Amino acid sequence: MKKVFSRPESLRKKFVFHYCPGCGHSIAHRVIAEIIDELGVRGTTIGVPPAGCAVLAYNYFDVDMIEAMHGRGPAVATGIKRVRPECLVFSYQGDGDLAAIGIAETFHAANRGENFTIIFMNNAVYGMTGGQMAPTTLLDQKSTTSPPGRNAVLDGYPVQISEILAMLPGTAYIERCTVNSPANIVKTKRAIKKAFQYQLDGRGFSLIEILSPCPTNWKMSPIDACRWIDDVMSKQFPIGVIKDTPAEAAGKEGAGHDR
Amino acid sequence: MKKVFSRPESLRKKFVFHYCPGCGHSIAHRVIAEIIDELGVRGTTIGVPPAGCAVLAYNYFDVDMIEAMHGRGPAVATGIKRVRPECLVFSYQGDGDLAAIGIAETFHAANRGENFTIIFMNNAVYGMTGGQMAPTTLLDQKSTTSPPGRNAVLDGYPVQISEILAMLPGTAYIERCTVNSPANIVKTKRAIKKAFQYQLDGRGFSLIEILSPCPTNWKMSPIDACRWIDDVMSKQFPIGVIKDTPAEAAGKEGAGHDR
Amino acid sequence: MIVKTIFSGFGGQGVLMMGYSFAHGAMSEGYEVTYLPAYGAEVRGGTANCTVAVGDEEIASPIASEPDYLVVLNTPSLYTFQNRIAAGGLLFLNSSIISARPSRQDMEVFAIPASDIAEELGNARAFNTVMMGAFLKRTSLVKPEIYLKSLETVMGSKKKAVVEINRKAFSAGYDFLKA
Amino acid sequence: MIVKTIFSGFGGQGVLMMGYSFAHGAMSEGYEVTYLPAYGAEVRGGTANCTVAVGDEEIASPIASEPDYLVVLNTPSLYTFQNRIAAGGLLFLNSSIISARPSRQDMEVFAIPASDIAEELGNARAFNTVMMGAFLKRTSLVKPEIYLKSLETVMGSKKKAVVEINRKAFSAGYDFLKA
Amino acid sequence: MNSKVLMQGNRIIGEAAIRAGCRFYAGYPITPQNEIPEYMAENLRKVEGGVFIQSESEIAAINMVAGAASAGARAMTSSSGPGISLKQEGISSMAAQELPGVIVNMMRGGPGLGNIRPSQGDYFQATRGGGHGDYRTIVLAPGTCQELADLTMDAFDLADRYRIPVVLLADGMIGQMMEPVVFKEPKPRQYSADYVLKGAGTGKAKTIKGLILDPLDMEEHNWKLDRKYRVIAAKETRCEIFNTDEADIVIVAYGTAARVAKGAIKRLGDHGIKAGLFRPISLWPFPTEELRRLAGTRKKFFVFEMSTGQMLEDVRLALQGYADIAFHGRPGGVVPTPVELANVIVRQYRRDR
Amino acid sequence: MNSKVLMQGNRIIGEAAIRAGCRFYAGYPITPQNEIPEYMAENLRKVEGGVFIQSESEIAAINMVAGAASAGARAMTSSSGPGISLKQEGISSMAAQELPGVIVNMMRGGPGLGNIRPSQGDYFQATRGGGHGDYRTIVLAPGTCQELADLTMDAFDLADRYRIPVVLLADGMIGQMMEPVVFKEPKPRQYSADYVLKGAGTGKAKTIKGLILDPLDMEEHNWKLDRKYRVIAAKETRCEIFNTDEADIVIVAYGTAARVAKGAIKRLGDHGIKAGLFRPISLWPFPTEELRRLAGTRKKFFVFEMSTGQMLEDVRLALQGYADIAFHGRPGGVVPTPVELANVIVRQYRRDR
Amino acid sequence: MPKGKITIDKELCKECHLCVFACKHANIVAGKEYNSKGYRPVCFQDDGKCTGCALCAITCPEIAIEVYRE
Amino acid sequence: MPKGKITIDKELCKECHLCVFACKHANIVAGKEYNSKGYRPVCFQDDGKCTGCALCAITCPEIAIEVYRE
Ligand SMILES: Cc1ncc(C[n+]2csc(CCOP(=O)(O)OP(=O)(O)O)c2C)c(N)n1
Ligand SMILES: Cc1ncc(C[n+]2csc(CCOP(=O)(O)OP(=O)(O)O)c2C)c(N)n1
Ligand code: SF4
Ligand code: SF4
Ligand code: SF4
Ligand code: SF4
Ligand code: SF4
Ligand code: SF4
Ligand SMILES: [Mg+2]
Ligand SMILES: [Mg+2]
Repeated sequence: MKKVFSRPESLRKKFVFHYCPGCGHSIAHRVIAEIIDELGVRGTTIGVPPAGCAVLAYNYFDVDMIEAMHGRGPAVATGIKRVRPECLVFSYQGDGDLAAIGIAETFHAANRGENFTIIFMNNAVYGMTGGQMAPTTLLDQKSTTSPPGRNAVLDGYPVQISEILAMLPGTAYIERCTVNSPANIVKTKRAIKKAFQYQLDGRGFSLIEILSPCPTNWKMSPIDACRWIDDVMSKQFPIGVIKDTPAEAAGKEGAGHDR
Repeated sequence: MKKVFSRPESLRKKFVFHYCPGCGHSIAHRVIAEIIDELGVRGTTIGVPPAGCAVLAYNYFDVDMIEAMHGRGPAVATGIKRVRPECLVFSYQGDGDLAAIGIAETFHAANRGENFTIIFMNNAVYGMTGGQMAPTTLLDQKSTTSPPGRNAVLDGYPVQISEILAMLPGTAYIERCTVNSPANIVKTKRAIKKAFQYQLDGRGFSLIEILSPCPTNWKMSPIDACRWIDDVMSKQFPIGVIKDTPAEAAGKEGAGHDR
Repeated sequence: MIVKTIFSGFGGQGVLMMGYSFAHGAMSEGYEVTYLPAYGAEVRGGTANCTVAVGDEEIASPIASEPDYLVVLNTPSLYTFQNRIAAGGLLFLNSSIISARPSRQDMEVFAIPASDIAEELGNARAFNTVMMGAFLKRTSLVKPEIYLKSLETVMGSKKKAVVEINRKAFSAGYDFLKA
Repeated sequence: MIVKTIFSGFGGQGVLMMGYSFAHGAMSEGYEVTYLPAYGAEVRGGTANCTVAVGDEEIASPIASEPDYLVVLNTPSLYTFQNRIAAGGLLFLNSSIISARPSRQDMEVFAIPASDIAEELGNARAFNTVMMGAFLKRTSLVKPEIYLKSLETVMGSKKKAVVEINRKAFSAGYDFLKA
Repeated sequence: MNSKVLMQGNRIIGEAAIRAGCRFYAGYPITPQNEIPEYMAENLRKVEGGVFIQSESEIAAINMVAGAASAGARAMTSSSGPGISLKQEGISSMAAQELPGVIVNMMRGGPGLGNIRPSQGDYFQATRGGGHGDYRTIVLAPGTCQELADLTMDAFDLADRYRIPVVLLADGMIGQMMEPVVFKEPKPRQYSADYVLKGAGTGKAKTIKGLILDPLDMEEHNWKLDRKYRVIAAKETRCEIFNTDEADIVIVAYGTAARVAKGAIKRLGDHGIKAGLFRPISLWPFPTEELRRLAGTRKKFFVFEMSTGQMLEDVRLALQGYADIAFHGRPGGVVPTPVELANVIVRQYRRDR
Repeated sequence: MNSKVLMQGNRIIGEAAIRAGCRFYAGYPITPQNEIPEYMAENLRKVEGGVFIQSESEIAAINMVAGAASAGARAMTSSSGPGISLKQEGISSMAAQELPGVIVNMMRGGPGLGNIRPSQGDYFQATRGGGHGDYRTIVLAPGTCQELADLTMDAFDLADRYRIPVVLLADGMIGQMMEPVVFKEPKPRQYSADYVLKGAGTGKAKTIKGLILDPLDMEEHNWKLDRKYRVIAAKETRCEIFNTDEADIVIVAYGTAARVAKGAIKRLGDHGIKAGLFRPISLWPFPTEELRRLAGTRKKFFVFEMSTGQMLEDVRLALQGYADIAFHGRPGGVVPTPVELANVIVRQYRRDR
Repeated sequence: MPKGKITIDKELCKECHLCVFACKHANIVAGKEYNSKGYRPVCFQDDGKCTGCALCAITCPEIAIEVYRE
Repeated sequence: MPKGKITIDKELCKECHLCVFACKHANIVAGKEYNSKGYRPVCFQDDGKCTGCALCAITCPEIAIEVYRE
């Protein structure tokens, strides 16, 4: 029999992910690596992992990487991409990283239409630090810093950051996906691949939001976590393409960010 | 004859504004003071001036004030309002302060629906530091850091922050005004008064954006600056109510932020 | 006298709760006590361990370079800590999961099939309370009744079923070792 | 020899340009030179001033506690600086705007109706070049031709009309003071 | 009420703060101090008027604390390493505006992301002011959980008394460990509320600011702060002196390192080395006089820090060449054992002879 | 090409940086250094491959610089007081990741918003690392516009040589003033590009990180940095020694304060006081040995800073009680005149006798 | 039409001319004199056409204008 | 229907059971043995029903599954 599925080349040879059982980060990592393989860009890719559960991503990806301080991925990626416009640059960020401490960097990189891609892992919680409330935590969702559940008046509302970024003319392509089932994983892969292709075509800023299970902090089994995404989380964060700027429009506005 | 127009009580007795001739800050200051007089809240108002041309606002307003570091007004105002929910609290901020360095604080105070008011002075430029590009600088507008004019690809796009904040469920009332003519000044006054009233009624976050002439950095006469707002700037930043949440809706979502 | 114990396993096995409840029990017995968890980047599945020092004098350093007692719940923990234990120390291991045995001869090893025992009692997750039963039987640092009260306090659970299973599991562990 | 001059007026009157062009001229004459603007919170309408030190040796401190020369363009500037000028110093003031006169007797005062002169020449804004003409006539630190070239360099304007009006204004100021 | 409870260091801080009258907490998660915001989320909101905010960032947190302090609340924030660095602008501003407030730094291994292990690498930042300008903050370094409880309460009192930000500088080990503690009775709040913003009422409007454009006025403000700092330096030093009477060697260490040192001292006795401990509890003001006094009779000082050597400078400044100073450091998140430290000291001491 | 030009300090930095091969600048406006970003906006983009970004904040700027540096560019940012405080987390991270980069601080009056006048209140922050953890940055303090041009170029060379962030510490006066300068020929860039990210090509993937979870590895990383810092401390001190041969008093001052001191020295002669100047040019590493050597023969040192006394500590650490040290400070944005400083020294000196 | 008048504080006026532009009746004109700061304050031309409408005062950034009406 | 098979790396498996859920043919079942970390890896039940569809592998977070097809 022929091997039809195995570890992508752009992941390092031997390791055990440090992620919890059923964590979406692991799946997203593999999917990204598969795309890098398929696009044949391992040699020209630079990744920027965040402070967050994915901080050790450079132990897994076999591509050049520089860790960013918490929330600063888009700034670091901006510096890299402007210096090396020929490289495929992506920043990988959690919801706390991207929408709380790093909102300024995210917002303005998007607004400048920086020609890189953000992989935005939305798990509605601060995973790494032990399950605190994130900007994306749902109303009434319990977390270690919203023990009775998130309260709109005291804690604010879950932030639909992808919809907001889509309002900025600098953004070319934004889609929300999830990795809670094989079918959705395949769709996620398609979306990231498209985003990377947009970047290679110089069409400007792209972001793929991934609703990602965090069984540990949701205090659910991995399977229940996947179900919760379908049943609850995706009601607040609807899956689908949020923005897709046609190439001509991008061209007209002068994308193709070569500086 | 009867005196029908003179200096409001909530301004200090004798001073010369340090602002340039024809500057919109001076007008906005007076208007705010008039409203405080009219609402009779001088004794319970706390203002938060920014780093920016208006940094010395506490020399003019005869109300309690604490200066915020650049961009941090909404955080400072949050601290104050949560401790003193009975006070009328406003943060006064320029476009650089609010939408560049302070975007995180602005965004999240709005998202939490903090029950205070931001007076947002949009003069499309960093006034105090000498005319650098602001997030609101128009495309092709010249500034000291965009000498050939703002370039979308390299510098990003003018940010319509009011429209963006309006997307957040925490915001109750957002309007864009200008002070470039007596009629518009009167409308601005009406808007700020309404925002303050919303706050007094505990309806949550309000923001009044004011397109404000900066003749000095626009390198125009004051009259031309006022004209430019009509002819050019308000095309990018349309005047009018951007969001006005009916009282019931606010109530339903649990505003009336008493903590 | 200061006695130091390290509890080690992988995240999710409840080692921190074991140490905490033990420390609480020791405090109730009137001892000075420090409880020091190790904390890592891995939320679940990484190695978790904690050190409990119990003494009748001020405990200067809560760290155990040479623990007197070691309680291990999985194989990697055994490898990590077996060489640090003091000569003459006691090692308690969950033999349901760990098949390896330490090579050192200068310590006493208690192999408790805690998971199997717990499973028999109808709750595989209670294996750590089985371990605690055995541990306290042999070390006598905290009396069973006091420990069980501490355990209930720190777990904050007043559910009767939970209390019941814990008491059963503790007794099973306690009785597993001969006096 | 180190000679220090303060130029002062209000923002928008062009005092900084006066100092800059003078410093440039002095450099062209081969002097050591430092130019130090004061900078405040007020963008326009506040007091603006700058200090130019010119010397034939290393200029340690660019600050003038006791300037040798003072050029003032508005009344607040006169009040601010009149008492700092060194004994025997020279004061140049724009008498079109300033009606006050200093009380001190130990310095020489040159009142130049620079705004009026400039207005007569058809460009009221050129009054500061009129002042420079008078200033350089009396102090002889930079030769007129060299100064005018420096002025053109630092203004970066090659527009003939601008060059022309500046030359006229300079001459008018230069000729206003008797040699 | 005030009985012994077994509690984790971080949670002790939360509880002590609430008992001390802290009514405003803003903070952002970071290991190893997450239990502080978590404790506050759970418990502060239950208290009348208590406000807990998980802020969008550490920067927002410190500025919220400034706002809350200006409005008269006892206010606190907490963080570690990177987050404390982000607060430096705000701390500098609070110092300038003379706002009280408590800032907890549960130090972890640095620089950069470093790791989350106990460390003492932020000593310079805390004692020299990592922000811009001439200012100081009081810095208190607890060595036990009990002291954590006590100093947290004291921190609020000091902050009020001097209108100054107070830094509680501990490390991940103290934050994570549990020890039995007894919470002391808090003192009634004493402070002059003249500056507090609550609206001008019918009186004069108040202004809190750090911007003083006139350089002479700003200078005077700087000297005013400086005079305050001198008063604090004279009155508020704290230290523990342990076992020095017979000692040939005085170990100088604070916080967790001092605990390790105490453990080592017992073992050093077995090697025939008489060692004592000088433990600064206030890092700023540093107990310079107290240390100098010791140096009058003892000549060998051994500085031990979980860093490459920062407090070392303060020891040098205090001793000014009057005594020998040796150093041992374990930076980057390592907490050595007492045995190891004792061995190092034995080697050092043997070498010396 | 390399003729004398009259240029403002801030613009000199921009020009020198571009000539030195700086191809990436990110910064945020703040007085008194706005002309640096303005110069870069105008001129850097004209250069092949030159990138200028007005970032959304100082935090973004330093992290963009980190990114650009990781990608191999000579990169720079600049700011003043509050903005530099905000960069501390990023600087700590660059130090941990061993990324080269140049950070300009045009000091202004602090703390807090302070004012925009020249000041030297950020000495501690620059030399002790205002960020978290054990790290150092090289700190260079120019005294003239010419030196500003030279040191800007040197800063890039040092940053590359040691893979370290280099701080150019000047003040508003130097930034704002104009003096004639001649730009020296830049040296060809020399650095080992092993770390540079450009995509792994067909080779091994590279990782740049500061997170090292294992405390022993993190400790080793700390000691590795420490060894580097020791090499720098041994090799890269710079100072100017002026007029000390006959001097009874040695003034110790840097940057603008040193200029004032030089002016004062001439005047002191008239009062019959022979004074010389010791001017540290590298503030870290501080020229300790050089100063100590002077102390071998001179016994009176007079430290003058535009602060309440920060470098003073380094002078004390260097002299360790071997010489008398007096201090005069003018914090908060005051630049005293040479006459005034001379008078202070005369009084001090007369009092001494 | 009500008759009005205004006063202009010369020391406050910064010569922005917004009031000149605002007055529908051309009652305010550029001044020739300098004030102490160096600005040339505007002047009220009281020829009975002032309605006291206060448009000038509403627009004046410096609050230099007071308005009186019968 | 193509015949397939899978291999499961027991040391990588973290017992999340997502593959169990994903396999339409119930070819993967919970295991009883512990691996060295303490997890109980799942087992492939090779009773000829495996199609090699790879749904299990696509969903496996640990890349513990390799898939073979005829
Ligand atoms: C300045 C700073 N603040 C806080 C932290 C601690 N920290 C690390 S990751 C993280 C949040 C992680 O949440 P998220 O970004 O949602 O990623 P996840 O772990 O959920 O994937 C925090 C608060 C830090 N490293 N630096
Ligand atoms: C941290 C920090 N960065 C920069 C500055 C300098 N600064 C003061 S105000 C300002 C911008 C002012 O622009 P804006 O907010 O638009 O207000 P305006 O002056 O235009 O009214 C800047 C950059 C500062 N004070 N603090
Ligand atoms: S805590 Fe959540 S996000 Fe982090 S590794 Fe575990 S499951 Fe994944
Ligand atoms: S610079 Fe512009 S915004 Fe600032 S005072 Fe002058 S006109 Fe007003
Ligand atoms: S009150 Fe009306 S009519 Fe009178 S001067 Fe003013 S604008 Fe003109
Ligand atoms: S509007 Fe006011 S400041 Fe402007 S010209 Fe008229 S009176 Fe003067
Ligand atoms: S390849 Fe398909 S059929 Fe075979 S085990 Fe996996 S999911 Fe089941
Ligand atoms: S999906 Fe992978 S890790 Fe999860 S149970 Fe199956 S084989 Fe194991
Ligand atoms: Mg998350
Ligand atoms: Mg602005």
